[in-house]
Amino acid sequence: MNGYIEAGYVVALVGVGGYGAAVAARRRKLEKVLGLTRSHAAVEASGRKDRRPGRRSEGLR
Amino acid sequence: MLSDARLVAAKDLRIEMRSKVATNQVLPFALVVLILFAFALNQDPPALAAAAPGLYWVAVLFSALLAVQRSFAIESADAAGEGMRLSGLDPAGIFLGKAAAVAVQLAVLEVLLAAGMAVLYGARLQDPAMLVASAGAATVGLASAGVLYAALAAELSVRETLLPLLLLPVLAPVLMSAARAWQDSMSGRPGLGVPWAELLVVFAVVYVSLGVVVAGPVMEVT
Amino acid sequence: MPARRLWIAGLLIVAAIGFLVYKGLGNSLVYFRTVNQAVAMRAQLGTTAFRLEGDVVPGTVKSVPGGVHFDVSAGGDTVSVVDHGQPPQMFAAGIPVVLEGHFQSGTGGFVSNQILVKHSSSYIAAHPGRVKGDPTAA
Amino acid sequence: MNPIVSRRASLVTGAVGLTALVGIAATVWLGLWVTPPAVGMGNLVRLLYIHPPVAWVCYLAFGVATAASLAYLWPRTRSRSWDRLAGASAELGVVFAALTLVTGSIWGYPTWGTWWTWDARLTTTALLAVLYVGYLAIRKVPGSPHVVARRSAVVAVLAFVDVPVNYLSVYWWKTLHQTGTVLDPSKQLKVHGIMAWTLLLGFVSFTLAYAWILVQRYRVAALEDHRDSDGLTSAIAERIAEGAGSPTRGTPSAAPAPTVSTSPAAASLGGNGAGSLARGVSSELDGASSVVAK
Repeated sequence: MNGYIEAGYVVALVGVGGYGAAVAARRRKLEKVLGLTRSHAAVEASGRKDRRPGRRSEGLR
Repeated sequence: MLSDARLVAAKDLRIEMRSKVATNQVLPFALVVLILFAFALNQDPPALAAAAPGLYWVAVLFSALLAVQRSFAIESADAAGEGMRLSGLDPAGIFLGKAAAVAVQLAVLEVLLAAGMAVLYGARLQDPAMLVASAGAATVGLASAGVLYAALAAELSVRETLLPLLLLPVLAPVLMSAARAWQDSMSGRPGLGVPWAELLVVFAVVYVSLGVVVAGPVMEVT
Repeated sequence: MPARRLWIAGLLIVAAIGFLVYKGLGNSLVYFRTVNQAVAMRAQLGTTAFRLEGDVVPGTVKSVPGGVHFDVSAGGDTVSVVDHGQPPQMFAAGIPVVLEGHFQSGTGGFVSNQILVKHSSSYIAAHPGRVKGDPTAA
Repeated sequence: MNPIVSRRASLVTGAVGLTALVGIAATVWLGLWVTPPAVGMGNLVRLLYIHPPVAWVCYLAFGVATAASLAYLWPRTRSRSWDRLAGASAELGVVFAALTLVTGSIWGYPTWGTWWTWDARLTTTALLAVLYVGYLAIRKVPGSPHVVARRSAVVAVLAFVDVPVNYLSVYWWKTLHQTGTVLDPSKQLKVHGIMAWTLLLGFVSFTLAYAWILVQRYRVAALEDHRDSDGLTSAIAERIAEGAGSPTRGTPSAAPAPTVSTSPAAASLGGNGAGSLARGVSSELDGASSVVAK
């Protein structure tokens, strides 16, 4: 091989991996800032069955 | 829908006739662009003549951008846009009317620019039938896609910078096809340009239809 | 939005795209012209630049100072080509290539500025022994 | 809507992420070391296992973004969740479109002999990336959530016109780019043995990676909305508590607000409330509220 193939692999892997890692890190940081943790989530989830995300029509529309 | 369109088109054209922004600003701008290209390439006249169709359509594209922006700027004074949308006019009719008004202005501009190109670039305008047919289809495409996106961006504070980003990639196929059709026509081989003219017609049909469909959500009173 | 209008607009869009498909199958909008097409339109093309596609005829490739000579053929026509440039790594006899350039006015040959190798979307193992079965049979 | 994720959902997401990671690692191993070189291309064939899967994910991402935008525009399914999904998927689409262009260019130089050529496939791919960059730009323009979501949804749908053109460009026009490798209309698989299996693994792995990143990106969007509306909700709750005072405690209108944890109230404010408020009064008031919240 002559470098091009390896370069292609590196670009694709760094691109996908780097972007994915950045997004996941941002998610964790936001969760931390907002004080939402997984254990917290489990407790909250038990009490919010009636507030499931779902269709929200926009009233008049 | 069509009577609403006629109403809006007549209104827009009347405003342009009286305010003369198109004749006093857009047209001179297009000529300046044409002259700037000539300055940039003036050491090589044959190259300028060869590139003339492409440069011409770039100038038309930029002018179209100004024309569609202007088409919605006239609605921003005294909340005229709100009034128009609340007037009960069919949004699809408003879209068609505005697109027709822009198309008429662009057609006038194209004729004058073509004359300017013939004089300044030494380009030969052969096969006028082919030139007019492809330019007509291109104009409808430019006006309909342009008005559609301008309507989307009309209410935004950042529309001057955002509209070119949204609109120019959409209009790129028109630029490419029209330039190729004119190039083939001006070099005396109109037969080669026919497929490009067909592509222009397809683009125009698709964007007029799309515009009629999405005009409702786009111009919804917010 | 009246439903009828939605239908008409949808039909128009479909018809326009359908027209494009129909014409496209006739290969009317071209990135390149094949050798037989180009030869048929030689008078119309003149010396304007276009892209020429054909297979490199085996046994005709000759390196000359500052370039390479070879023939390309497609659809029963053959054109001799002189290229002034660096042929790409995969350039070889027998493969399809796209040449950017123009016809010479006098000789009828084609002057190429760049050779592009066009490969098919088939990927066949070079060492069939490593893969079970005959790769050409699948 | 709910930014807090249940344990089970996060376990599923984790499993998808892990599978994607293992799958991509296996694809790289098979692609670089195990698969044989091909006739004609030799070792240059090895980018086959990366470039088409990345390009496929780009289509998939724009398809999901457009479907979600249509679901938002359709009045009966209108929900801020669809808007978030559309935004998240379009951002992934742009990233994968960029990677498609770069890996394709790197592949094109040694095989075709050029980094770039203006054939129909390459041109429409570049156009696609720019169209959705425009979409991401219009998403960032401030306004009430409903207005932002609606106008960006229209842009996403309009931009999608280029996707079928892009896919079919290699059949409509003669291009330098080869025709489809796997999704070929003629249904003749033209890749052999372990090469085909590696390619398939590549498609599956990159699709899973897309799914994992999409979930992460969607949660980021949900959390950001939550954060932005949080301040407003608590401020309103304080005002209500102030105004209500002790005697009126227990009136139906005031009682739920302070006790409700932020998310659903915020969601209804951000979605329903804001939309009708904007329609009823003026969009400026509503725009201001989201600015205050930040």
